[in-house]
Amino acid sequence: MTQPLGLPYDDHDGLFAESEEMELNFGPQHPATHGVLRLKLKINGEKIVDTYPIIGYLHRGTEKLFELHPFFQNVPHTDRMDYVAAATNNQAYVGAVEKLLGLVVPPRARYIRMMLAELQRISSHLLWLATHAIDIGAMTPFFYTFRERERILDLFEEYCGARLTLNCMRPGGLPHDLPVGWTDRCRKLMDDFPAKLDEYEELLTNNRIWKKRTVGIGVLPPDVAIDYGITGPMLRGSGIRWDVRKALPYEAYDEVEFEVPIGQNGDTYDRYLVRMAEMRQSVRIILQCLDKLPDGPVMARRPRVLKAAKDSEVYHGIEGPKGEIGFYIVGDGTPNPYRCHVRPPSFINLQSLPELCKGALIADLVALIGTTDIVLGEVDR
Amino acid sequence: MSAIKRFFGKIMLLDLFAGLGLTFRHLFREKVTVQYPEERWEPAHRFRGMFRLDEDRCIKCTLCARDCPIDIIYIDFHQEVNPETGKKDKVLDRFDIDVQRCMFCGLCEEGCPTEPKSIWLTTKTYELASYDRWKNLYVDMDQLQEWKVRPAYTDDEIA
Amino acid sequence: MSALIESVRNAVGDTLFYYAVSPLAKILVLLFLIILPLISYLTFAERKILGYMQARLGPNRVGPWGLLQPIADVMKLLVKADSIPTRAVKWAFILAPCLVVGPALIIFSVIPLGPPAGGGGLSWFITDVNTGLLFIVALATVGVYGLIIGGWSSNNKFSLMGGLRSAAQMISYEVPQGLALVGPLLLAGSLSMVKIVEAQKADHTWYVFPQIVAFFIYFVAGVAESNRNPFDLPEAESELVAGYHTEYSGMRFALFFLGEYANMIVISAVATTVFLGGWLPPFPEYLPFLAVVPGPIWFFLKISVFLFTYIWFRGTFPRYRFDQLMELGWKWLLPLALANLAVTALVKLLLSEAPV
Amino acid sequence: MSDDKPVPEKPAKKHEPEDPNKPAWEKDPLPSEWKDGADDPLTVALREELGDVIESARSFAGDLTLGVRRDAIAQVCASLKDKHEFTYLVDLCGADYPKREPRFEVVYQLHRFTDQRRIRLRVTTDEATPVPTVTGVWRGANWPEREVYDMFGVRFEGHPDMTRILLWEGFNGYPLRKDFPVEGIDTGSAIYPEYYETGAGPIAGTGTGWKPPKPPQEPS
Repeated sequence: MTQPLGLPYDDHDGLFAESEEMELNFGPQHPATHGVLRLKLKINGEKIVDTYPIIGYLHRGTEKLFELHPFFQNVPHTDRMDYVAAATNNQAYVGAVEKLLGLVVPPRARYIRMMLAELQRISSHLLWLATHAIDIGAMTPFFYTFRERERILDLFEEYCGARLTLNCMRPGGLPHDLPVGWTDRCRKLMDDFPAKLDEYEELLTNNRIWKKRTVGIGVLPPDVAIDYGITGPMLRGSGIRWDVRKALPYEAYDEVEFEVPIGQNGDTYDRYLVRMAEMRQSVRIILQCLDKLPDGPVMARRPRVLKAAKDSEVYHGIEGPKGEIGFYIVGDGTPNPYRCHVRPPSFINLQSLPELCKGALIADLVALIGTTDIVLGEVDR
Repeated sequence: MSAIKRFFGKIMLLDLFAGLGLTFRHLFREKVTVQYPEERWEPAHRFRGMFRLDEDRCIKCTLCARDCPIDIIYIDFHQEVNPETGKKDKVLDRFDIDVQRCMFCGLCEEGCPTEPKSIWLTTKTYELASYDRWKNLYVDMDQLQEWKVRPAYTDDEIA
Repeated sequence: MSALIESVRNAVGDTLFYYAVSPLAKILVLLFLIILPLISYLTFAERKILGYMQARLGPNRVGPWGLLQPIADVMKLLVKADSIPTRAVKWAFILAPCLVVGPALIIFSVIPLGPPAGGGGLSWFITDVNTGLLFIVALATVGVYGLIIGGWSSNNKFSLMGGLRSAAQMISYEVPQGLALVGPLLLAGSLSMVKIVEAQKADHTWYVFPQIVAFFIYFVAGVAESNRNPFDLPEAESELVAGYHTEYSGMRFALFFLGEYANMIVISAVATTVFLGGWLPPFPEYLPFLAVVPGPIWFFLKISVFLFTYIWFRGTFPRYRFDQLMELGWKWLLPLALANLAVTALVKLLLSEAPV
Repeated sequence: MSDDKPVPEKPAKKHEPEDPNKPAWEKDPLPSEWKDGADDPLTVALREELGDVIESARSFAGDLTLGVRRDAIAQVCASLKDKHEFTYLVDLCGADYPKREPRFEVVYQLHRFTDQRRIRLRVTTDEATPVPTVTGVWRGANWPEREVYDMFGVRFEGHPDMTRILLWEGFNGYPLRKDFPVEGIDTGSAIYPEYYETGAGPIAGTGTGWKPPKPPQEPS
């Protein structure tokens, strides 16, 4: 089944006569670059010879900012990295801080965090689907997915008061307990949601044009994927069943049942299928969390000022919607982290774009940018 | 059998007609648009909107200013003898919030030690767009207390 | 009305009336009362229908239900700054939009909106050329020059690629499109648009039924010809920003827009005339009362079905890739059109009463 | 006054003696301690294999941290990847400790898929000495190494494209160094020039003491 890299393009060789190569600046203000990604392309006709990504247009020095603020004040800064998946950023950061300080999170907080993270995963994947489809020319899924995404954001708003930059977790637990009726509304949304997913799949999964545009495009062999350190749905699309939630369970992921969907060929279509399947698994996790939700406090006992021990360092990674998002934090005995480095999944995954683009056409390039699911706020930080 | 079915499905363009059917059905489904100036979206109870301040409750501890990650709360106060009780009280001189840079994280509200909170973010106001930043988005003590709900846009403001 | 026409005819004389006054009046009426409003309201209908398909409302602010939106759009485009890039080739840059719109509008002159004049009245078309279909196919080809010149003269790489794509696409799809039209042509035995409709009346069938394959090919090729989704590669927004009209703004952009929508209407009108019996009411034998509705209304309704399908496609399908588009055109549609042509000719030959 | 927000009920504070059966989250947090990692099988194996390349071996919060000699890092990584199945480079980042000598650290996080084990390698270097690149071992190390160069000025020897990644070529300074001013440096660009006096903007030399002026009065 696995097709060797570049095979689907070989039959185009006769199509384009040998001609002079042209350099094309793709972005940073291009509708399909999902922000301010700039690609220096060398093209031969429509065929891409070379891709050189240029990033940094959205660099805000987040890592320097982390060093300036106490641990709890950094949570809002993490919202602004992957701004379409703020909850998982928060979760990764507070997870790292808890590991550093030895805080133990109460079980109710763990379950609520899991629900928030899975809701965030669904909403991030919905946004990915919307933009991916609109890049490939299907306009309508964009509006359908946003319709459902709004309902998820409504749940976030009800819980923490914000829709996008959530700031919804604290080292040691959560700032609030769930509001009254939240679980019912969440359950209702989760009951409706698989039908909506079927709708998107009806529009795309079997559509021959969609398949033509995605099957066999941007094949990423598993060994190359690991070599590039790619994580998340892109890695699983290449057929490697590895998910931080299963491999190194955090929160209470070892107490719920879910599957890790994988692809076969590692092409764009497989990555699409993996993400669609992941949304269904997220629904499953949320429903289990709602069933098992324990009572109790949502915040651990902790000092008012969180101080890390002198000379302590941890790395904590979680499964974000885009891949493994991890924080490496060094403490030096002050309330601020001495050094706080982020492992941004978008940054690492984007690195493979030149590899994916080899021999692709311009039209494939937008599909490939879509399939890497990057958020420039996270790439540039 | 399934191969034959797939073949005929392909010939008859069934995959394309499935999508067409879905969009056609949506023609008659409920629309989700909110007609903004007439219809207004009601924020949830915990919505982090514009600030409010209750000067009487405030104990001038400046924790909100210290908890603010971007330092946009400016507080000045002085000590004054209260003529009724004869005790020294802190009196606020200045309580300014530079909403231009605010990211509505809500940490100031969380840091406030009074019960109920003397600064909170739940004014359910999201209409903060303005033509002059310094005039409308730099709020002082009086504005913070009076800011019940920002008045809705008038017609000439929309146009 | 007829009295007015009669008095004008008496005043100018028959020759002048039939060769100058009546065509001119028809052109003005057609252009300003039918085509331009139709195009502008087509854009409105597109936005509205797309909106309804996408769980939203579409434009509804200007006028009741947004009905004045097209007028507002035109006003906006008219007053917008019209910029020409410094390094563009100026004459070509200005010429290109005209080249797109002109041919598309000229084609309407041979499209019969309704039946020819019965006795003394005016016919529902400007002219009935006896090579009408050929005229249409020839003129439709000219439009592609506008796109190429527009793309090239903008001095923008994205525009250039859009122009090249459109050139390749339109030339490739002209072939199956033309071949698909030959099938009904054989059945009708005439190139005149009016005669084709009348032949359908005489045969008691619309040619869509015997020529379903040709109809399908014509429509798919027509969607590609007018650069509409799923074949909207020349202006693929996510790939080429806006393709050949990236650098255009204001009224010049509006002309490109006009050309695209006029093309859509042309292709729908030709399909209606050739395959769906033009102004004929459906099933005259079984539903004779439908003949009460005048022919032009039927014509308009049939066009609307096509235009709705165009919009429907846009709301549903992703975009093809360039090479896949070529593959579809040359590997599938062209052989299919040729086969259809051969079968049609064969059947016609076998069924014909005349000795070979 | 509190019509907008109900007062959440707060449980009364308890003053009870420490209960040993209390759940962990109600006890005071207990941070991890450094443990010696010299007898870890991995350390032992690496020492046997490559000789004196491991300078230190400790573990914190379950992660083994190996201090590796700078010139041997590529070797150690290659050995870990090929012989010990650490096929996945999770992360690569730098850190600046101005008081230490040498001041910079490059930290590598590795992962093993077979038993889901994570280890950390660290290399120290100074401004002048480049670190051997590990792009030959993992292609994915390319951009993280460029980022370390961009942010700390640590060079990587043998890197195929040692250019700045997030900042532009010609940016004067390395932002994540501890001595880089937090307020930023004057790069010649200005933010909202209409609102700040010359030299009084948020960028150069104004420090955190900068306060916004009182808002202008109603235009008369």
